[in-house]
Amino acid sequence: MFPAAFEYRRAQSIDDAIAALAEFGEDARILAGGQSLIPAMRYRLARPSALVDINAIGELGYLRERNGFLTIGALARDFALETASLIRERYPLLADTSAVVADPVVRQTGTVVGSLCHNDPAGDWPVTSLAARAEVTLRGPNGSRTVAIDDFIVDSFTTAAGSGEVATEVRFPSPNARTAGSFQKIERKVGDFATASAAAYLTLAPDGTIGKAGIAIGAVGPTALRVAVAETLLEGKKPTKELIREAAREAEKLADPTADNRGSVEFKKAMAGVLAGRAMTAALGRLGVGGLE
Amino acid sequence: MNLSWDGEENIPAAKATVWTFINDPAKIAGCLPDVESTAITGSSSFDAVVRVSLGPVRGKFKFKVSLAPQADRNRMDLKVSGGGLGSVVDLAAGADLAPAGENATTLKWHGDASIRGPAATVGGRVLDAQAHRVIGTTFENVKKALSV
Amino acid sequence: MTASIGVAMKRKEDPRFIRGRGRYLDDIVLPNMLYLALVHSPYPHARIKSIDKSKALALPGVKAVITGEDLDAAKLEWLPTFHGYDKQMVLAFGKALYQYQEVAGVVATSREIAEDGVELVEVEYEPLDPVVNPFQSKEDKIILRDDRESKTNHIYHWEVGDKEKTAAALDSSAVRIKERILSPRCHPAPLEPCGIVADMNKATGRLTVYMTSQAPHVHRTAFSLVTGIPEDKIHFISPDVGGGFGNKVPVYPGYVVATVASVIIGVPVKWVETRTENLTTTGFARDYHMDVEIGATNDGRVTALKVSTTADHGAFDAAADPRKYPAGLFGIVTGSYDFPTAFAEVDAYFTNKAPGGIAYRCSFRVTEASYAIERSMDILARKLDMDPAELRRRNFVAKDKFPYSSPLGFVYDSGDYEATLRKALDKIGYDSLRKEQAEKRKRGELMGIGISTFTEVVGAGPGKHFDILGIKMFDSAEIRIHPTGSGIVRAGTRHQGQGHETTYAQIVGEELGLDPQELLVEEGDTDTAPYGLGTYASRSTPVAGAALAMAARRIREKAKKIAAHLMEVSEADVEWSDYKFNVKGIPGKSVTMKDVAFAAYTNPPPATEPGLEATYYYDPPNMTFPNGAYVAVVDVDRDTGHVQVRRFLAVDDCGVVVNPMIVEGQIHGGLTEGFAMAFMQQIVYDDAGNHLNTNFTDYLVPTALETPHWETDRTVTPSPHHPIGAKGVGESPNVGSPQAFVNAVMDALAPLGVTHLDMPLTREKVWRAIREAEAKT
Amino acid sequence: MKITVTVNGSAYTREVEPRMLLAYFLRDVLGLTGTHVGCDSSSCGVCVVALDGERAVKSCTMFAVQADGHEITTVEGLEQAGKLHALQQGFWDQHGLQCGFCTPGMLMTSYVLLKHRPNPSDAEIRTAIAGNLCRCTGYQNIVKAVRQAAGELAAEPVAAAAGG
Repeated sequence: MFPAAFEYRRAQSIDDAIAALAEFGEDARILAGGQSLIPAMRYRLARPSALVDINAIGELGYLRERNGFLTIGALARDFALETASLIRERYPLLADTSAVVADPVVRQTGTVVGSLCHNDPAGDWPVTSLAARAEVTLRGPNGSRTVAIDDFIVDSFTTAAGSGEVATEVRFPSPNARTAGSFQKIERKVGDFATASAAAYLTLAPDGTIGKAGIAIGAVGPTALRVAVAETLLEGKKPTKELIREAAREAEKLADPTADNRGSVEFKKAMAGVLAGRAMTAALGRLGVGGLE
Repeated sequence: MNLSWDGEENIPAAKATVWTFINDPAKIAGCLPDVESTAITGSSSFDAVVRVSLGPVRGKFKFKVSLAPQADRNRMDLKVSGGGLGSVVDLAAGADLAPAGENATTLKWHGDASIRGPAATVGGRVLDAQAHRVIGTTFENVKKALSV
Repeated sequence: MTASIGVAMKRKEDPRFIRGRGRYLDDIVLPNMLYLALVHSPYPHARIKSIDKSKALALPGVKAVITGEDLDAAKLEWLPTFHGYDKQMVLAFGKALYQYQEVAGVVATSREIAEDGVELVEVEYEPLDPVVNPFQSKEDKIILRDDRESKTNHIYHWEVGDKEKTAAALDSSAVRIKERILSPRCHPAPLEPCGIVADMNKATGRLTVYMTSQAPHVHRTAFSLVTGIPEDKIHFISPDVGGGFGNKVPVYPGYVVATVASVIIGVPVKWVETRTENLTTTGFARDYHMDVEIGATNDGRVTALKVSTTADHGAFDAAADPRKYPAGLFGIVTGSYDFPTAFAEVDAYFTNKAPGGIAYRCSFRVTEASYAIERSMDILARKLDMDPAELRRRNFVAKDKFPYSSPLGFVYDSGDYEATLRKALDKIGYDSLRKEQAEKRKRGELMGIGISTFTEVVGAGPGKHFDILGIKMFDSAEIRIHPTGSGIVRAGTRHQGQGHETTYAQIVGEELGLDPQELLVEEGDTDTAPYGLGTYASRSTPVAGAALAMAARRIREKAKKIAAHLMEVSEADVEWSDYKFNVKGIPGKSVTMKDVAFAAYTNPPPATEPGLEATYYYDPPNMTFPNGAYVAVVDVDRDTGHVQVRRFLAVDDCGVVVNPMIVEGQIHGGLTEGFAMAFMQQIVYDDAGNHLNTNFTDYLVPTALETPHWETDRTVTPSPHHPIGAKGVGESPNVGSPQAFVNAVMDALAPLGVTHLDMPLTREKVWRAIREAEAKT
Repeated sequence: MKITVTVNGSAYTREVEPRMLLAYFLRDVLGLTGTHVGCDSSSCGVCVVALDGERAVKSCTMFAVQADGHEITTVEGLEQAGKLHALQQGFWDQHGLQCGFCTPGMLMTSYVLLKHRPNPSDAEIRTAIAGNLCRCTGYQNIVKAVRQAAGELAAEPVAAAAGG
């Protein structure tokens, strides 16, 4: 199957890309990894009038840790995170996620920022980004702005990015020694979208209670969902099996999936709960808090 | 794939007013979001071309809409058939009106859609979101139109 | 020379494949070639009110748009189906009968423009209510096929065995089980899609057809019958085939439309299906709803078997079954067990689904039958509270009973079921696994062990019983030995990865004492290969393999004369041993086949025809009955329903093994497809008739990560009637394994009282069963 | 538009439509038919090639125009100076292929894997090839084949450099 015809422009810089978007109008799309866009174009579900290819903008491929953030450039591929020791050692939540996105070949081309911009309700990065409270930087004709992930995610396949804007990077707060996370996902097979997924990102207070909690679930609603009730439930409390069970129940309650080949509403809700629980337990495990009572 | 959605609008207008409004194809057509063109084809039917623009998806859906009022049950049934993007959409929506006091009416709506074709299997989640948005916004617009 | 058979010889076909130099259908590019793309019906059942070609024809690059009306005018609208019970539309004509049915074809100068053209063909449909399952079809409220005289959706009733005796035996049995068991609709989905390049040469009047074909000769005959072009004017070439598994046996509308286009326009036309077309329109497999009843004594001796099947054949009866066997070899359903009496019946129905019913990596309907009996034996074991291995042992056809006449009409050639099962249980450590399971159960953990001791029937088949389009199911071989002792071997089969280029050379090498490396094997070209029925139903080694051995023996007979002449002794004093001709009683006096080959051209005996070649058409006296004992060990996650296959052991008995490396490879592949069927792979239609698995994102083919590690072993019980004692193996693992997986999961869920779940055992299905069971307690 | 792509060491300049997929550029335009196409949804991996020797990419999910100025290695580029690449030898020795249709993609994915991980465990091999489907082998012999190749490349670093 072959895409409908389109115009192609290779941008040499971000400004170049912004100018091209302005020139081609709202039916133009940014081409980064293209691992969601190109298949959609082959089925002629997506038919952009023009593609603005940013792959030549070499400097966008960075993964850098600076002033309290890990910043991931628009061309950083999932594979880069999967293999970087910095990520494996300091950002296990991101390492988890990068290792289960799509399939291992697609991950060598797909980008983190592209996945966030695509904002598929079953995507993995939106879930992790909510849990870890990431921020997305957008640049447009009127300069650049940074948007908290909760505001960036607007609706299914819809983000706060304006049609003339380019998402240039996403940044994750750097964890302290008492912070860890985990991403859990059920997929029918490698390469499938999640049947359900969950991410937990927990910071322990010095007294051993949970200081800050980030809990999110995916593939069980119009977008990835923050389980705020579970977060407040956890914060300030000593982690126990029962506490995690309660928090997981909140995830199950909040989940509002549609039935499809991947499963019924009932099953997906239940899995959202199970996975949220497993994510919290795994995150605590990484903080040396195991064998909970 | 088969989809279904529900919604409710509380409209600050008497039931009779709302009823007359939703019986008029021209008025309903005017409430569709992102409409490119509409053509009234009868006392209770119209054609519409709606622009789809969601994430990677850009295109047009062509719909034939027919209204089937059931005055005795205070219910309006809409049959919507058409499609685009290599898929066929058959949608049956129903709106039940109930007076909510003097000058207010509750409009409870329900929609069942079947989406067929390759686009449906590849872009199922996109089409689901899009169809939900079209039908939801339509009834929101009915409310807006009657709120002034 | 040393032995060729039984040697793990590296494959002769691999050097081109590992270099990317295989030649598959889509690699063929001819001058001025045009491309075909197809328009499909979005409706499962709809009247076609009008088709407007004008916009498509107006698109620059579009050369033709072909509809069912055009084909009907040319008398090319209807295709015969293999067994001749039905005919099949090429393009939807009057009515579309299933979603994605081909409605029109657009021929253009590029692949892209052809698809642009497809978007511009405007078809007006009047949707009709669909019939989406055979039970609804039975009611005959909606009649699908107005083209047929009989106004019913019922296609045929077929039965075998003693109905009354079986009913009586069931009634008088102390123990009875009954279960409805589904063998779900699935699709072979080889990685290479189906395709064709049709090249009508108006100058020579000859049609050359390059096609993804498992049976090029049969396809040539079919094309001749349909088009009226004399068979000598049709040249079929089946290039390297990227997997078939039964998918590339039937003739599909795309083939016909491309051919018609080439005949009309006079240039080559290529059609390569999309993955969506492959999954939605080409031959599906199975979709058998089987009601199985078994009677037994209290000590677990089976007394009777009854199987009543409702079959969903889709919109046309395109099932690839021999004429006399509309339900294929389903009679193998008594399996490895000595049933005193049995009865099987199949009723087939039309539905608004794609046609098919092909033999997906199995002999005709054998996977269905084997699944039914092996699942049911486990259900019976549960009812008797008996170990499933013990129940099987008590009922096996005993070693000394072969050749064994089954109550449903087969004569099993050979087997030692007891020994094969024993080997499997010992090797996997059955007793300690049962101990481990008992302890896990105390802790509430779900661990299961599943057994399958299946018997397959392959190598169709005796010409007196089996034919396709009336052509007897023999197969053929031609061997030519060159003066210097190398040679060319041709057969009427067509491999799709089975390694014929290697194994056939080994068979001939063994028979003639020649080096397999110097025997070129050629298949798939109807101008050069002898007429054969093709490669499917595990028939290549049983039938073509036998033909090769027999042709080689013909050559040896003549060679013996030449050898005698060379050694100046009488033919009676010459014997063939140790891969050369020796003179009886005179050690060291011998000539090799190489010597003989040279003499055959340079110094033949007086009054002997020069040259050294032979052809043999082999009509097997019986089929072969490969069998095996498989054991699966699984662990089930209570929270998610996830099944982890911890171990899987396959002990196969496929008779004499030509190449153990290739046999093991075949078993790995078949087990993987069996695993896929058991856990992921299914074609589902919703109640509105929508096809829900239209590409690889929803039709789930396991990756290296889901696929378990396979353990294999074998026993060898040669087939007494096959020239080299081989039985065929490509399909055993696919036929034998699904029930081992399902039996293992049901065994794991036994403490919860779950007796049967239909494949595929998705997480949700298992999770739901666990939840419902827990809710009860 | 006009693009110049270096494939297996030779530069090719061609005029292509932006919508032409890299897989079809290699197959239909350059006649390098070792790279196959088996699906439309980026699922099967029979089209995998190496981009700049560093990334395994599904060439059915990349446009030819994106390869402008880049180096592509296809299965045809693995054999060097008449010597099979260790992976090709491994697939042959270990019966890592049957119908051969997935083989080029499997080889190229493994080729890139060994560049990043010269000595992968069986589990790492299975993970790395999970974006490539095979219907014939059940993967087990493919894992063996890659393991053999890793061993050979480790033994002779010269051969490791070969193959682009």
